Amino acid sequence: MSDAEQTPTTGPDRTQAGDGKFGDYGGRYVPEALMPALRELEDAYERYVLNNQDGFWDEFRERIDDFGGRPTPLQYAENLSARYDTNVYLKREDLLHGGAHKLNNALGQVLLAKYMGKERIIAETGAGQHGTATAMAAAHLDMPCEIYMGERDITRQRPNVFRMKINGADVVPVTTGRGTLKEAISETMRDWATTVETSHYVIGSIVGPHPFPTMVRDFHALISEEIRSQIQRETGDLPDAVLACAGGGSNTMGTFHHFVDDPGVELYAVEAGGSSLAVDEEEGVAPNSASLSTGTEGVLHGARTKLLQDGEGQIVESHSVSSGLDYAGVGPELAHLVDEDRVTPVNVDDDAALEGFHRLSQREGIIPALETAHAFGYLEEHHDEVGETVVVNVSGRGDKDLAAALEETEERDLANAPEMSTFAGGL
Amino acid sequence: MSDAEQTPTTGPDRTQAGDGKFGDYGGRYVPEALMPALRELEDAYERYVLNNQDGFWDEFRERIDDFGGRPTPLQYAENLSARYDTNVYLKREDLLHGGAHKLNNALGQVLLAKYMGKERIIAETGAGQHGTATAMAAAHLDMPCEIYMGERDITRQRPNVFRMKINGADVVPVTTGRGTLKEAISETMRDWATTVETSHYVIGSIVGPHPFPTMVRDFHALISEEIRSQIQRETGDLPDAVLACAGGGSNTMGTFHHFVDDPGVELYAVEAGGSSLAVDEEEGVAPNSASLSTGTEGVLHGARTKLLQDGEGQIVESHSVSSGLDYAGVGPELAHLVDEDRVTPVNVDDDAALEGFHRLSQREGIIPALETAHAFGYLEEHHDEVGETVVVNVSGRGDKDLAAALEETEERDLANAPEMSTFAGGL
Amino acid sequence: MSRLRDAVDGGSAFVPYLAVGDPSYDESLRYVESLAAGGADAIELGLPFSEPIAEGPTIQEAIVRALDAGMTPERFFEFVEDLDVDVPLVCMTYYNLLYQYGELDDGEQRPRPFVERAAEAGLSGFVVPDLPAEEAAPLRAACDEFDMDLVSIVAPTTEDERLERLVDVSSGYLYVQARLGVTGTDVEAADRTAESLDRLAAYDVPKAVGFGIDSGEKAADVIEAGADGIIVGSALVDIVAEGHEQDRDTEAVADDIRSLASELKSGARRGHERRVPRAEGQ
Amino acid sequence: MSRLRDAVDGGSAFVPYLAVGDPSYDESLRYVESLAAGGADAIELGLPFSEPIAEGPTIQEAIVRALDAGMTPERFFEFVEDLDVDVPLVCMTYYNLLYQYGELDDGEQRPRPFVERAAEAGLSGFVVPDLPAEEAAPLRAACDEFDMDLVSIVAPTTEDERLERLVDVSSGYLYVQARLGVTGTDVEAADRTAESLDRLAAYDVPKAVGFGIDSGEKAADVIEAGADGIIVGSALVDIVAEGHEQDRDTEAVADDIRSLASELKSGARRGHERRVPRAEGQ
Ligand SMILES: Cc1ncc(COP(=O)(O)O)c(C=O)c1O
Ligand SMILES: Cc1ncc(COP(=O)(O)O)c(C=O)c1O
Repeated sequence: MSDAEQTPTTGPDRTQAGDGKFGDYGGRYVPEALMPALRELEDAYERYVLNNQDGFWDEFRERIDDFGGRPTPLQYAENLSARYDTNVYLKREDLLHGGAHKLNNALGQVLLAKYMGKERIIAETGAGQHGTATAMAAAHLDMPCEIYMGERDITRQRPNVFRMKINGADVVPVTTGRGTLKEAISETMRDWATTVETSHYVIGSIVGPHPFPTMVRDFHALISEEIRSQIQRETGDLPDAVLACAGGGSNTMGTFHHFVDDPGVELYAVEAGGSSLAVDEEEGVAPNSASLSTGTEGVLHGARTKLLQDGEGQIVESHSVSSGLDYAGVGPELAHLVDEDRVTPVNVDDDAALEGFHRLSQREGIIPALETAHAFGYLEEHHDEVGETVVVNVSGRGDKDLAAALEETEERDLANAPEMSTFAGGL
Repeated sequence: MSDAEQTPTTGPDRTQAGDGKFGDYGGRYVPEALMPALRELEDAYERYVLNNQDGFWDEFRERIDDFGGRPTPLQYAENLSARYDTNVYLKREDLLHGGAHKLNNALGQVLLAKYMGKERIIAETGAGQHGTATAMAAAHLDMPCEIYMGERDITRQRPNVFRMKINGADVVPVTTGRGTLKEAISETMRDWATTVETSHYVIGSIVGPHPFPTMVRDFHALISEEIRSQIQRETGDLPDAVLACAGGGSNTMGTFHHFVDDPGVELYAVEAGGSSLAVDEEEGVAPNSASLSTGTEGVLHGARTKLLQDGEGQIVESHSVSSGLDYAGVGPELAHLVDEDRVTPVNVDDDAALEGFHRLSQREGIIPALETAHAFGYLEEHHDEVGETVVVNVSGRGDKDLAAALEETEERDLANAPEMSTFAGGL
Repeated sequence: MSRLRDAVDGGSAFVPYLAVGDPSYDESLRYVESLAAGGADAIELGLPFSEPIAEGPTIQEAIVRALDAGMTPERFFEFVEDLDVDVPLVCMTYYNLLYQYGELDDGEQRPRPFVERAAEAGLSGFVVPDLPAEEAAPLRAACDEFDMDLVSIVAPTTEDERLERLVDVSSGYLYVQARLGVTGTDVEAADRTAESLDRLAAYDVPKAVGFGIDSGEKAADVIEAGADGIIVGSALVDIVAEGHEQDRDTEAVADDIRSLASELKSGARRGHERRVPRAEGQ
Repeated sequence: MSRLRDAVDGGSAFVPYLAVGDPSYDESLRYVESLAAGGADAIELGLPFSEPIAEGPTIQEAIVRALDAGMTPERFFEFVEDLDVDVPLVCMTYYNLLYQYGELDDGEQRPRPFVERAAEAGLSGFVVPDLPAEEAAPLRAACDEFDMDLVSIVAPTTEDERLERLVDVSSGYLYVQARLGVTGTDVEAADRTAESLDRLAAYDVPKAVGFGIDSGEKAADVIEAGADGIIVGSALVDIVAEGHEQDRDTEAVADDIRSLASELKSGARRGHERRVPRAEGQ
C-alpha cells in the first residue's frame, strides 16, 4: 500500500463505453469470428472498468499503486525551466514498474481477463516494451502468457526477450513475412481468432477495434488524473500546455484525457519525424512515424484512423530511431481530436530526438526512452510557444535504449553528445 | 510533488551525530590530511542533516520524493505469501529512480556538498550502481562529477559506464593494481586527499570513516521509516521479521534502522555466500562476501569493522555472483548490531541467489537485482522461521544484471531456470 | 439476379481461392485458369493487402510473394480482364484497398470508385473479411448500384441475433467458417459444420463452407453435412508455394492445381449424392 | 632516548623510503643497503598492505609487486634481521597489519605482539598513516614499553588545535607533509613547507618533510626552508620500478639508487649550509 491510497481513486469518467466511434474514426474492422469476443470484452469493460463491478476498479487501483508504483511524481525540472525561462514539469512515468507507462494498460487488461474468467493471455510486441509489461502483469496475476514477436525483432531486442522469458512468458517467434511487428500482430489476431473463448488479447496501445481504444485510454488516464491534481496543488492552476510523444498514442491520450475539456490547455502530440516526412512510394517506406501529421484516413488493425499508406492503400513501412513510435497507424481518438483541432500534432526528426535524449540525461539526470526524447526535442525547438507552465510526460526510461542511442549517436554529429570513443564497438 | 508530501517528513532521529563509534567499530582510520575534511563534513551533517539548517532536510525530502519517486510502495506479495503460508511484503526500492536504493544516499550527499559550498563531486564505483546514482544526482543538481572506476570493471560494466557518461559525469579509469573496486577506492581517496578543500567524496555505502556510516544510514533510513508506517497502516502491527541483503550494508541499515529498538522485530542481514564460505589463504581469495557471518575484526577503508582477511591482516578478494555485494568489508554499525545479537547475519550461496532471482521474476513479475535476490534465496530456505509477517527489501531491479544472470544460469543446473537455449552466445 | 447465387446454388459448388499475382502475374493467370478447368463454379481472387490479419500463414506468404512481384489494385483489375474463364469471380480483399481506390466525384462516396471499376473489369462480388456488417452500408449501396454481390462470413462464434444482420447485408452466398481461426488446413474440416449449417437453415441463401478443406473426402463430408458449396484456399496455395520454391515448370504446377481442383469438385459431387438420397429417405 | 630523534636532529637528515620486497626479497635487500651507503640517516621500510589508501600510484605499484613476490609481515621482520645497515629503521605500514599480528597472551592488547616482534627484529619506530591520534593509545603504550618511536604525520590542512594532540602522541620526529595529496613527485616540493614549519616551530621535535622531493635541489630548498630532514619515497621507488620493468642488473639499479641517495643527502647538506649562515645573520 503506497501512500497513494490517500488520493481518492475517482476512476474513469463513468459514463458510457461509447460506440467506439470518434467522429468517423474507430469502429471494429475485424474478422467476424472476433466479433463476439469484442462484444464480450465491451460488456466486461462496462461492468468492471466503468461500473466497478465486483470492485474491479478498486483492485486495479490498489495493484497499480502497490505493484506498479503509482502515483508517479510530477517533478519540477529546475534546469530545463531555467534554460527555457518556462516552468517545465515532468510527469515521471519512467518510474512506473517496468520502466514505462505501458504497465497501466497491461495490468488493467490482464486483471480484466481474470475477472472475465479467461485462462490465457496473448499479446504481440515489436520492440518488446508492451511484451515485457504484459509478461510482468501476467506473472503478478499468475496467468499463463504468450507473446508473439517477429523473428527479426527477437534478434534485435534480446534483452527484452530475455526479460519476458524470465518473467515466465512464452515468446513465440513469428517467421512469416519480414518478421516484425506487423506479422506479429497478424499472428496474434490469428491465435485470438482460434482461441477467443479462453484467451484474452492484450492490445498495447489505444489502437485496434472497439473497445480497445477507449479501454486502454481509460487505464492510462490515471496519468492525466494525477497530473491535474498535482499541478493544481503545486501552482493552483492548470498548465498552459501538455506534451507527450505519440506512437500508437496510449501515453498521449493517457496524458491528455483529463485536459480535453479544458480549452485553455494546449495539447501537443509529438510524433517521430524520422529522417524525413516524405513517403517513398516506390519502396513502400515512410521514413517517419508521423501518421497524425502526415497520414491519411484508412482502416488498419481493426479501426478506421489516420495512417501511413501509399496511394493505393497499402500500408507503408514506418521508421523511427525509437522503435516504440515505429508504427504506421495511430489511435482513432487521437486522429479525431486532431481533426477537431483539439490536439496539435507536431513532430521532430531523429536528430532532434537524440539531442533531447542527451539533454534530459545531462541536465536533469533522467535518461529518457528514445520515444520520450521526442517530446524534449520539440520543447527545445518551440519552448517559447508553450506558455508559462508546461507538463511533459516522461513516458519511459532509456535503459532499454542504451545500445541504440550509442549507435545512432555515433553515426551523427549531434550538438550535445558526450565523447563516446570508449564505446567504439558497442556496449 | 508526489503525493508523498502528505506523509510527515520526520527526518532522522535528531539526536547526535555520535562519535562514529559502534562499540569498538567505526572510527576514522584515515590519513591525517583528510581529518579536517571529515570534521567539516561532520559539522555539516549535524547542522544540515540533523538540524535541518537552511531547510536542508526539507529540500532533500522534496527532491527524493519528486525526482527519486519516494515513497516507494510496500507491496503484498500474493504468490510468495501463498507459497510460504506467510504474509510476505515487498519494499519496492527497485522503483526508485535509477533502479536501486542507492539514490537516497547519492542525492543526499550531493545536495549536502552543495550546501557546504563544494564545487565538485567525486565517487568511486565497482559494478557501477553507486556511480550511476551519483552521476544522476549530480546532473540533477548541476554539479560537476568524476567517477573513478577500475579499468577491468569498466570493460565488464559498459552499460553502466555509458549511463554515467550520458548523465554528464567523467568516468576516470583506474589502471593501478588489478583495476577493480579496491584500486578505485584508493584512487578516489587520493583525489580527495589532494582536493578536499573543493571536492566532496560521495561514499556509496555505510562504510568508511565517520561521519559516513551514520550519515549514509540516515539518508537510507527513509526506507524503514516508510515501511514502519506502511505496515502498520496495512496490518495494524509491526512485522515479525525484516530481511535485506547486505554488501556494504546501506540498504540493510536503511531497512532496519527504524526497527532496531523493537525487539519483537527480527532483523536478518542476508550476505552473499558465494560459492563457499571458506577463505583460500594461499590465493588470498574468499569466494564469498560474507563478512558479517565469517569475517573478523580489522581496519579497512577508514573504519574498524568485520572484514574478510587472511591470518596476517591482508584483505582477501571477495566474490559474489552479484557485483554489488562483492566487498570484503561491511558497515561498522551492522558489525556492532551483529555482535549485540540484534541483527542475525545469514547467507545464501550463488545458486540459491540465482534461484531467488528467477523465482521473484516468475512468480511476482519483478526482476530483482542479483543482490536483492539473495534475500529471496534465504526466504525460500527459511520461510518457516520468519514468523507470520515478513518484509523483504527489494533493494534494486535486475535490468543491470540480465547478461550476468543469463551467463550464470547457463553454467548451472538450477531448479527453476527458464529454457534459455535461444540466448546461447549472450544477450 | 445474382450470378454468385446461381453459381453456388446447385448443391455441390466448388469455390476455390488463389492470391492474384502469386508468384507472378503470368503464372497466376495460368493457375486461376486451371481452377476453372478443374471444375470451379466460382473463384475467389485474393487482392493482396499488406496487412492480411484474417489469413493463415500459407495465404499470408502468398500475399507477400504477390506484393513483392508488383501486384496492385490496378494490376488486379487488368488481371481479371486478362483472365479467360467463364465462371463468376469474387474479389477477396481488405477494406482499406476498397476504401482508398480512385478519385471521388462530387457527392460520391467511397468505396464506390472501387466497385465501379470492379464491375467494369467483370467481377461479380466481394468478400471483405475485415468489414463488419455495421460498416458495410456504403459498400452494399455500391454493390446494389452495379449489380454485384457482397458475401458475408459467418463464424462459429457468431451469435444468433447477429446472423440476421449478416444475412441482411449480404447477397450471393454466405461464407460459413467451418471452425474458429483463420484460413488454413490444419484442423478437421467438418468440425462444427453441421451445427453451423443448422443455425443457418432458416435463411434462404446458399451456404459455402470454408476453412480447412484440402481433399476430396473432406469436401464430400462437408457437402454431405449440408453445405451448398465448399471454399478451398490454403490447399491450393500450397501447390503454388511449393512450385515456386522448387522452381517447377508452370504447366506442371497448373496441372497439379487442376487435378486437386477436379478431386475437390468430384468430392463435392459425391457428398451431394450421399446427401440427396438420405434427404429423400427422410 | 629516541634513536630516531637523534638520527633526524642534525638539521640535514635524509630519510629515504622503499617498499620491502620490491620487486623481490633479495633485490630489495640490496636496494635498502644502497640507501644506507648513499648516506641515509634513517630508513623508512614499507611493509606492504593490500589496501594502501595513502599511497600514490608509484608506491602502490611497488606494494603490489612486493605482495606478488610473497612479502608478509613475518618475512618483513626477517628482512629487517637480514639487513646489514647501521642506521635506525622505521616500519611504515597500515594499522590492520599491526592489529592482526600474532597471538595475544592473557590480558595483552593489540598491537603489542607486532611491536614486540618489531623491537626484537631491530626496528626503531613506526609510521602508520591510517592510524589517527584518537586511536593511537594502544600502539603508543606498546612503543613506550619497547622503547620505540611512533612518528605522526602532519598535513597542511591539520588544524592548529589538532597539532598538539599529534605531537603529544608521537615521538622521534614529525613527518611533515609538504602538500596535500598522497605520496608522489608531481608537485613543487617546497609548497606550503615554510608555512607548515612555521606552525610547528613551537614544538621541540625534529621535523622531516616529505612528499614530492625528487632531486638534490629540492632537498636543499626544503632544508633551507627550515626542515630538519627530508623524506623521499617515490623518486627512489621509480628507479626500482624502472629497473624491474627493463630487467636491469640488480647492481646497476643499486648503484643508481645509491647515487640518487647521495645527491639527496648532499642537497640536504647544502640546504643546511644555506640556512645556517642566514640564521646566524638574523
Ligand atoms: C517509453 C515509450 N513511450 C511511448 C511509446 C509509444 O507508445 P504509445 O504512443 O502507444 O504510448 C512507447 C511504446 O513502446 C514507449 O515504450
Ligand atoms: C541493488 C543493490 N542492492 C544491494 C546492494 C548492496 O549494497 P549495500 O549493502 O551497501 O546496500 C547494491 C550495491 O551495489 C545494489 O546495487
